[in-house]
Formats: sequence, structure tokens, C-alpha cells
Amino acid sequence: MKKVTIAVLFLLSFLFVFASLDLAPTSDLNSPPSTHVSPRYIEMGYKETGALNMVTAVLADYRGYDTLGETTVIFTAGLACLLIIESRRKPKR
Amino acid sequence: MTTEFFLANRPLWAVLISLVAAIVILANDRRHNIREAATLLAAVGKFAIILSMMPAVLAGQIIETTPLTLAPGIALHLRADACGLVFALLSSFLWIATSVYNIGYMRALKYGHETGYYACFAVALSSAIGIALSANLLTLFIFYEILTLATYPLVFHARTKEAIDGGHKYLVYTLAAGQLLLVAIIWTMIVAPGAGFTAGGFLAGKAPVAVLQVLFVLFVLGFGVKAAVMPLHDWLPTAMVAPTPVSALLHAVAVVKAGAFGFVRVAGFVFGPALIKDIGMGPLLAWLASITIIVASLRALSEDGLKRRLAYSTVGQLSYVVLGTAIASPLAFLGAIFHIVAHAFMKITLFFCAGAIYATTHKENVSEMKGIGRQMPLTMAAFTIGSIAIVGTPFWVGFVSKWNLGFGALQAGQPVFIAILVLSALLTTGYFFPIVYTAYFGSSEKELSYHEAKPSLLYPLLITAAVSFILGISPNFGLNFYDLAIQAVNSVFAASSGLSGGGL
Amino acid sequence: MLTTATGYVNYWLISILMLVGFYGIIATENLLKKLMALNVISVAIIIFYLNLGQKAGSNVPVLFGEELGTVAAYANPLPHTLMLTAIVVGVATTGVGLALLYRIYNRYGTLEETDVLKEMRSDS
Amino acid sequence: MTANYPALIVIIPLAVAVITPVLGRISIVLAQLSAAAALLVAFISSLGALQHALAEGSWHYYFGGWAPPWGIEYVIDPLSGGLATLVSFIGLLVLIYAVPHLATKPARENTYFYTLYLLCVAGLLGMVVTGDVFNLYVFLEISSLAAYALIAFGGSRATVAGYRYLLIGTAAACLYLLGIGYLYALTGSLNMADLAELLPAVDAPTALVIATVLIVIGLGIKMALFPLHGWLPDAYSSAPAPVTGFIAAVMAKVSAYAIYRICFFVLKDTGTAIIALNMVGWMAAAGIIFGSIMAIAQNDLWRMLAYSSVAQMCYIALGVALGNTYGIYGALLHILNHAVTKGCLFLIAGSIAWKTGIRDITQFAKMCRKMPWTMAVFVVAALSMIGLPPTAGFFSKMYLVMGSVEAGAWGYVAVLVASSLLTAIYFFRVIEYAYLHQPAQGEAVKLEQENSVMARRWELPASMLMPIILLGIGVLTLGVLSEKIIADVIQFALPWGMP
Amino acid sequence: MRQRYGSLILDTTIRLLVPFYLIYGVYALVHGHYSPGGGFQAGVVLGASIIMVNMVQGDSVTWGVSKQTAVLVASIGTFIYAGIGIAAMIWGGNYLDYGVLPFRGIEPEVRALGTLGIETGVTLGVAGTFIVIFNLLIGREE
Repeated sequence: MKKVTIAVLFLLSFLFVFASLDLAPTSDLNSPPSTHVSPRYIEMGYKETGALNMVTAVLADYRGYDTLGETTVIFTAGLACLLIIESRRKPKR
Repeated sequence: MTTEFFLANRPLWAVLISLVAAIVILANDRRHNIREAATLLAAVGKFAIILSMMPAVLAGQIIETTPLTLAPGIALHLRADACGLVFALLSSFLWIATSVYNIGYMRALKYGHETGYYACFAVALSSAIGIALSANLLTLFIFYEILTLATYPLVFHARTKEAIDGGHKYLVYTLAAGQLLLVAIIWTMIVAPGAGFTAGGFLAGKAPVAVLQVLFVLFVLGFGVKAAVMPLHDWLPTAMVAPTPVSALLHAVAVVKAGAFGFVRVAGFVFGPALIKDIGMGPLLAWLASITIIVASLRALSEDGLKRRLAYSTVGQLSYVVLGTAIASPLAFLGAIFHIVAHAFMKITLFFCAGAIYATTHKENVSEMKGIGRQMPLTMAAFTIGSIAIVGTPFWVGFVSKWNLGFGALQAGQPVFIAILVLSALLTTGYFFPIVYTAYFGSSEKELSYHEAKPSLLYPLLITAAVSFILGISPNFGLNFYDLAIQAVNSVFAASSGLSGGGL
Repeated sequence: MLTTATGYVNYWLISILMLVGFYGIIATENLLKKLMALNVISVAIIIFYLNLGQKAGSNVPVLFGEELGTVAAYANPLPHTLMLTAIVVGVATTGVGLALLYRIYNRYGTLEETDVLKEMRSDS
Repeated sequence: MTANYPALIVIIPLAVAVITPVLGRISIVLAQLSAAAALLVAFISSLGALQHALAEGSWHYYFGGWAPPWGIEYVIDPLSGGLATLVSFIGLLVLIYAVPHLATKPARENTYFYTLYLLCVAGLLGMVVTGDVFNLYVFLEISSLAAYALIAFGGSRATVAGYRYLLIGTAAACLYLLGIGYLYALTGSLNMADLAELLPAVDAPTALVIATVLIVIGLGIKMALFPLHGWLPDAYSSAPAPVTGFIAAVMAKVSAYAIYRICFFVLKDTGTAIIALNMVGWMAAAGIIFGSIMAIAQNDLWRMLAYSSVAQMCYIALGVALGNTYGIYGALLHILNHAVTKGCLFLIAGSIAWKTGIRDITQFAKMCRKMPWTMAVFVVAALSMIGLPPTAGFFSKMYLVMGSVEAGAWGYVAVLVASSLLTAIYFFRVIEYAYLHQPAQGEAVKLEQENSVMARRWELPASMLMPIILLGIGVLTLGVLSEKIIADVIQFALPWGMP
Repeated sequence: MRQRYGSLILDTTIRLLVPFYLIYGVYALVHGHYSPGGGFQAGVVLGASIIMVNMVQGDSVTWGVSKQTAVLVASIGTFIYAGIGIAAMIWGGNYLDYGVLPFRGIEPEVRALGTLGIETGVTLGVAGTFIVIFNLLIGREE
């Protein structure tokens, strides 16, 4: 079983290596992520949101809704733990 | 406005009235009288509605309604044409008789669970009328499946081991067939989008011959199970564990005739007689039907249980209809459609008699019925009438359809099937005559006193027996079955010119 | 050739890290270790995203003073933001996973998968 | 507020969820009422949004006022609007159902349950209406985390099932995240519409294939697509009844919807989606047969239904894989139909276990007497699962067969036909046990006594019976109105460029 | 009640460090606009400092926030975030459109204030949740 897993994963690693050649190399200034969408965050971030920290600008404003989701995820995790562990001590019916 | 609305949608009301009745029945679980009154009212109402459409249809009008769309381009399309009206009139008329009989029978035998029984009966009738009046394949299929579902509880009604097994078998056969039918119907819908039943068929030239052949086989398999074409007939004798009214109305009229009627629709209104000839599937089906007729008759000879013998008789007789559609000449078609009517009256009489005997004396095997003709003279008289008619004796209703079938075979240039008809008549005599003989002349060990069935059982069977005599002399009596059948055949064959005989 | 290698070697390392994580999930018996392997995967993916945000010669995406340099002078802030979310999701998942493990251990006294499953099947 | 319908669909359940612990402190009834009110608002908003989308085309809602691709947008088109309506409606029904079910648990646990339940619903709603692939991931995680905990709430077995689901589910989410990572690396965008525009120009076949496969496998695990369904039977059969009812009804469907969305709306012009879909098609066909056979082998009603879900989810996958108009009609209609039907069946299974403690089918004798209404609805829902007219299931199956016939995929036709018959076997088995079998001798007497007591009582509390009956009516109504749904909604949900 | 882990050295260290942790947490929150930092980081620092107090001093220390309180804090914190979004809706903008909030100032400043508001919510939410999870995982009874 383990050997099969290793073999499959080994093959997969070749696939990933092969696929990576389709991507822009690391640190490429002209890669799609550096040229689409993100320039606006860098250029307009301060003007539009008043945050010098562009990460904050994106996090809290441009993509603020994701962050709401993120906070909710954490909150969900807290309540999930509560429900899981608290219900251990349930009174017998 | 409202009257017009009511009149225009009569096919829909005809279907819905017994569904409503089913709901009323379910709501009155413990009030027997309301429950049974609802059944009777719905039966009479349904018959009245369908009867009211007859003059218009005879005059050449077609009453149709499309209350709902089922799929893009395909509506829940109900249409009262001559062909459908034959079946609708027949089943709704016989439902009245059966309802009366039902009440007597169920009260005599105390099965229990009667609310569900009556409700299922009503739903089954709804779907039978739906099948009769549907104007396209999908509508027909939906009612066809509802019919399967509604009759399944009726088969296992007694809840004995045997009944449950019978129900199983019934369900397996009909559901599997239903799926094949569904594939056939969907394929047809893809080949000819949005087409409804067209007199003379609509598939010609729509697809390669090979595809049409496969389609035809699928249709045969799909409808063949309910029409009990051998080798797909096995469920029918097993399903005889159901209470007799079920066997009488559903397993002799509504359910099995739905299959036979499906053949008529497919042969006459989907493929068309000409196309069936062209793709060469007619003879195949005709021989299948012939084999069924002979083998089923032989099987009937060896059965001792009266209902099982009747069941095999039904299997054989249904194939007359299939044979007629397969021969696909005008007269054969006429014979096929009229045999739906003829067989219904004859066989329901016979089943009613079997049920009456069982409810009164608890005898269900032929060998036990020695001397029962003296004990229940009226019932046995009706039984005798039914037997004589079903054999095909001239001046009885069975003769009319067989005569037409025979001439149809000649018309199509296949006289060999006349031999089949004659052989079948002989065999039929072979298995009905002993019953009658035993009943009148067999001597029983015990002394039998006069003990006729009670009125609610007796009157329905006398009426149907009388009708099967009257229809033999005057096939148009009362409900104009013969004219309607002729009109249906004319419409089918007028559309496909060049076939021998043309119209009638 | 060398430039290719330097440009892509990150992706390869990340792939290997991720596959190691998958190996961990599949091959280890211990439920806690599986959870840790899951974290390895999630870290690999986080690095993958951050790798996408890199630009040669860029600085952190924070304006110091109000002078804006060229776009090329700042790293892409979007992957950072996304990965902040992913990190939090990872933490949350780990928390819930640990809570579940806590209960499993309390109930069955073991964290070996086969044992737990055996106990569970016999448990009503 | 009308202008904010798309946001309200998700926001109101979310906001109410996060404040529920506080409300629950004050009074548990307050928490229940507010939760129900929140889902009602979500339902009304979805309906409003759907109506707007049908009347005036798809509705794009920009969060924070930032236009995509910079900000996050919600897209209400007939498809997402319709699905949001479905999710919120079933969410509301199950919430009502859950109230008596949880009455014996302490108030605090009740509060946490409702909070997580709302979060789960909100997460699914968010997945449905979002137009941003990363936002979809975030909401996927919200709903998943909530679901893990809710499943584990069912007891010790459920904890193990929940943990296994957590492992598989998180791995799935990671795969999905990596998949969209590739898409991001290739285009620099995360917005679905923007991706759809940019991707055809991208020349990176291997990376695109990897991205597609990762996304499809990731979401495939979540929708329990065979052979990635391993988590499902344990999870469904050990979770508390309302939870199973809800997640079985909508959770997997939302993932199926996401696959459809991404394959047909994002990757449609790249050509890789076709490869992935072919793969999905055969997996689905195998899954239909496997799920049905496994369902026949089960004696536990819950597990039977769970395996049935495996098979039925594959119906949806099959329709999507067919990729022609009828196939997609069938798949989308089946999402709707199966949600209502399976939700109904699991709620019924839950009620039976709640009232009588019986889960084993072989002990169902005389169940029709104990719970006549419930069992009547069960029969209707079972018919729909088998695919018999006039119930909803028939029509979706009909479209699937139509799609297969049109595509000439006779193998699929055979599978669909065989599956109907197999489904009939295991559902009629239950029906026969419930209606026809006689209980053992000793039990019969006890049953009579129980019956005499119960004759005067309503079979289930109204708030449990009402959702079941509503869903049962829904099964019939959806069947009768299926064409209307197609003509009014689903027709507009097809990807662009299709007839 | 568990034994506290503390000793003299730990006690003293905590006494000295916790105020700085708290201040640093608040700094990370409010300074998130200008430098690396923000709600999550702040929340984690705040949560961690309280967890630390809890660990060292045991439950007897009155400001070791209890599980129930922490849940409420997390709940309220997350609600602040969602609520600010809803407030934006009420003032006529889209959800989370801080620009329409009725603060004085030009739009970027208003937006920055809105951002600060939600970051506060995030901080409370994260801090509360971490305390809850920690308390649960160490199996401390009420």
C-alpha cells in the first residue's frame, strides 16, 4: 500500500514539475499576477482606502468580504470546538 | 364561460374525478358508506362525462385539452378521439358494474384495509382513462406508470405470502417494462420532437430503418408485459391472488387492455401500418402473438384454479388484439380495437362469476364445482353465456371481432392466421366446456341446495352477460362501440394511402 | 538553463512538500499525524501563493511615507491577503480537528486509525 | 434594502449566527426565533433576487462598492438565485424540524447548535451566490467547519465520522485552493467572469489540466462523487437527524453546483473541462451502480439512504458530464428534486429513529400504523427517488435519459435504467416492511396497546411533521411543475452559447 | 480546578510582560494601516497574552477570561464586523462600503475609519475564539 502510494505520488510530482513549466517563473515582473488586478491595489490603494499598508487595504477594504468570511471561519471553529467538547458532558436522557 | 370551460376540458375532468374520489375515500377511513358512495358517484360521474363526449366524437369532432406542459414542446395532452373513446367508454362503463360488485364482494369476504383498496381502485381507473385519452406518448407513459403503482397494492391486498410474492413479480415485470418503454418514448421524442399521436403514424422517414426496428422492439417489450404477450406474461396468472373484482376489472379490462391499447396506439398512431410493413416487424409480432394465443390456450387447459384458467385465457385473448395490430390491415385493425371491447365484456362476466362463486361457496377450483350450476343457476347461466361468446360462436360478441380479424388476415394476404384463430377457438372450447359441463352435470358428494349469490354480486354479472349477447347481435348497441372503432380505423388508414383496402 | 532552474525550483520544492503532506495523510496510521500532514499541505499551498506574489527587486507592499514608487517596487499584496485567510482557515481547521481528536481519544483511548475504526464499528 | 438582496441572502444568516451565542444567553427561544427569522429573510431575499434576475438579467452586486476583478462580486443569475432559494427554504424547514429534536439537550448546546447550523446555511448560500473563486473557498470552509461539528454532535461514532470527514474535506479544500492557485498564476484574476474571459488566451495546457483536475477532484470529494465518496455513509448515518437532513439535502448539491459553475462558466472555452467531464461521466456511471448495489446491501435505513445519495449525486454528475442541453436540464433539475426528496427521506428516517428508536429496516413492521402520515410521505419520496411519474424524480431522470439518447451514450442509458430498477428494489423493500410485514407475536400485543394510546395523539410534534409534509408536497409539486421550472429558470441557467 | 503551572520566576515574568503584550496587541491593531499588522495579528497577541496568564496563574486570577465570556467576546467581535457592513447598507451603500458611513472627512479617511472598525471586530473575534479553543483543548472544567 505504501509503495503504491509512493509510486503514485512520484508520478504526480513529475506532473507537477511539468505543469510548473507552464507558469511564469518566480519573481517574474511580467507574470499575470503581477500585471493584472494587483497594480491597482498598489497604485490606488492609499488614495482609495487611506491605508498605507496595501495588504490591509486589500484585506479590509477591496476584499473585505473575504475577511468577514475569514473571521467567521475562526468564530465557527471556536463554536465547533465548543459544541464538540461540551456535548461530551451531556446529561443522560 | 364556465360551462364552456367545463365542456372544453371534459377529458381532464374524466381523469380527475376518480382522483378526487380517491382523496375523499382516504379522508373517510372509517365511514364505510361515504367511502363506497364516493366510489359509486365517481364511477357514474366518470361514465357520464365520457358519454357526453361521444356524440361530438362520432360527429368527427375531437375534444382536447392541454392543462399542463410536461417537457419542452410536450404537453400533458388529453384528447378524446374515436380510438381512445372506445377504451374510455368501456372502462368507465365497466367500473360502474364493478363498483357495485366490489361492495358486495368486499363486504362478503372481509379482507380489511378497504380504504386503501377503494382509493387505489379509483386511482387505477383515473390512469386507465388517462391512457385512453392521452394524445402523446409521454402523457400515456405517465398514466401507464401510475396505473402500475396503483394496481400494485391491489395485487398484494390479501397480504398473504402468496399475495406479496405475486405483488413482487408484478412489480418487477411492470417496472422493468416501464423503463424500456421510457427509453423507447424518449428516443421517439428525440427522433421526432414534440410529436403527438397522429393517425397513420408520424415516424416514417424520421430515422434509419435499423433505429425504427430497435424502437419497435422496445415498444413491444414495454407494452408487451402489460398485454401479457408471451414470454412476458408470467405475472398475470400470479396476480390472480388479488381479490376478484381486481382481476375482473383490472386484470381483464383496464391494466392488460392498457397494454393492448398501447399496441394499437403504437401501431396505428406512432408507426402507422405502412411503416410497420416497411420495417418488416409486423410478421414478427404477429407470430409472437400467434404463439401466445396457442400456448396460453394449452396452458389454460391444464389449470385447475378457475381464476388461473381465466388468466391464461386472458393472455391468449389479449394476443388477438396484438395480432390484429401486427397484421395491420384495416379489417384486422378493426377486429383488434373491437376485440378490446368484446373481450372486456366476456371476460369480466366470467371473472364476476368466478368471484361470485368464491364469495358464496368459497370454491375456487374447477374440480370442486360439480353441480354448482344447480346451486347457482343464474350465475352459471351468465358464465355459460360468457364462455360461448369467448369461443367465438356466431351471434355472440366474440364472433364479431374474430370475423374481422380473419378477414383482416385475408386482406393482408396472410391467411395462415385464420388457422390460428380456428385452432384457438377449438382450444378455448376445450377449456371452457368442461367447466360448464361439470357445473351442470357433475355430481357432487354433498346434496346442494339453491344458494344464489347476493344481489350486489349477481346483477352486475347478469348485466355484463346480457351486454355480451346484445353486442354480438348489434355491435353498435347503446355505446356505438363499432362505429367508433370503424371511425378510428378509417382515420388510421386514410392517412396512409396505397395500402390494400384503403378505408372500410 | 540555470535561470530556468532558479525560476522554477520553488515550484518543484513546493510540489514535493505538498506530496509529502499527501503521503503523510495516506500512509500514517495515527490520526493526529494525519492532521499534521494536512497542515503540511496547507503550508505548501500557502508558499505556492506567496511565491506567485514575488517580484524581482520589490519591497514589502507598504507605503513608507506617501510617496508612491513604481508598481514594480512593491510585492503583489493580493496573495498575502489571500494567504492570511488561508492561514486562518488552517488554524481553524486544526482547532476543530484537535477538538475532535480530544473526544475520540477520551472515548476510545487510542488515536491509531485501525483501532479507532474497529472500536467504532463495535460501538453502538 | 431591496437593492441589497444579494448581500442579504448571506449576510443576515451570518450576522444572526454570530450574535446567536449572545441571544442564547438571554433566552433559547429568542435564539430559535431569530434563527428562523434570519433564514426567512434569506429566503425572501433569494426569491426577490431570483425574480429580479429573471426579469432583468443577472444581477451583479459589488461588495464594498469595488468593481470586479478588484473587489468581490455576488452574481445572482437564475441558477444561483434558484439554488439560493432552495437552500434557504430547506434550511428553514430543517431548522423548524430541529427544535423538538433538540428539546432534550441543554440550552447551551442548543445555542451552539443553532449558531453552527446558521453558519452552515450561510456558508452554503455564500458558495452559491458568489462570483469569486477564492470567496467560494472561504465559504466552503465556513460551511464545512460547521458541518464537521454538527456531524460530530451525533455521538461518539459521529465524532470519528466527523473527523474522517474533516481530514478528507480539508484535503479536498486544499486541492481546490491549489487549483484556483494555478488559475490565479495563469491569469492574475480570481473573479469568475474575468477568468472566463482571460483563460482562453492562456497557452498553458498542462497547468490548465492540472488546475481543472484539482478543482474537479476537490469539489468532487465534497459532493461525494464516486469513488471519492468514502466519507459520506458514515457521516450521514451517524449525524443527528436534522443535520443529516440538511447536509444530505443541500450540502453535496452546492458542491455539484460549484463544479458545474466552474466547468461551464469559467473553464468552458479552454477545452480542459471536456476532458475532466468525460472522466466525471464514467466515474458517475460506475458510482450509480455501486451506490445502488451498496444501498441494497444495507439493513440500516440511514446507511441505505446514504448510499442512495452516492448514487443520486452521480446522476447529477452524469448530467453535467453529458454537457448537452437535456443533460444539464436533468442535472440541474435533479439538484432541486434530489434536495427536496432526500431531505424529506432523511427527515423521515430521523423521525422514525426519534420516535421509536428503530433504524433497522427489518424492524419496520407496522410502521404504517405508528406513523401513517410520515410513511405516506415516505412512499411519495421513494417513488421520486426511483423516478416514477408523476413525482419530481421522474422528470429529472427523463431529461437525463433524453440527454444520453441525444448524445448517443447508450451506456449511460443502460446505467440509468438499471439504476431505476435497483433503486426500486431497495425502496420497495422498506415500503413492504413498513406496510406488509407482520410484527413478531410478542410485539404485536405491545403494538396494539401502543396504538390504542397513540390513536388519540398526533403522530409527531407538528413542527417535525410539518416540514416532512411540506417537502412531500414539494416532491409532487416539483414533478407537476417541472417544465415550468425549466422554462422559467433552468433554461436561463445554461452556459452561454448553448441553445 | 487544575494546578497552576507557575513558579516565582514565571509569575514575575508574566507580571512584567503581559502589559507590554496587551499594548503591543493594541498597537498591532491600530497601526495595521501603516505597517505590517492588523486585526488577526492583534487578536492573536491579545488572545495569547490572556492564555499565558491563564496558564501561569490558573483560573483563580480574576481576569483570566472564562470560556463563556470569551464566546461572547468572539461573538460580539464578529458581529461588529458584520454590523459595520450592515450599517453601510443602511446608509445607502453596498455591503461593507465604508465610504458612506457618516464620519466626517474625505472618503479615504472615512474608509480608513471603517477599516479600523472592522479590524477591531476581527481582533475581538480572534482573541475570543483563541481563548475558547485553548480552554477547551486543555480540558478545563467550568
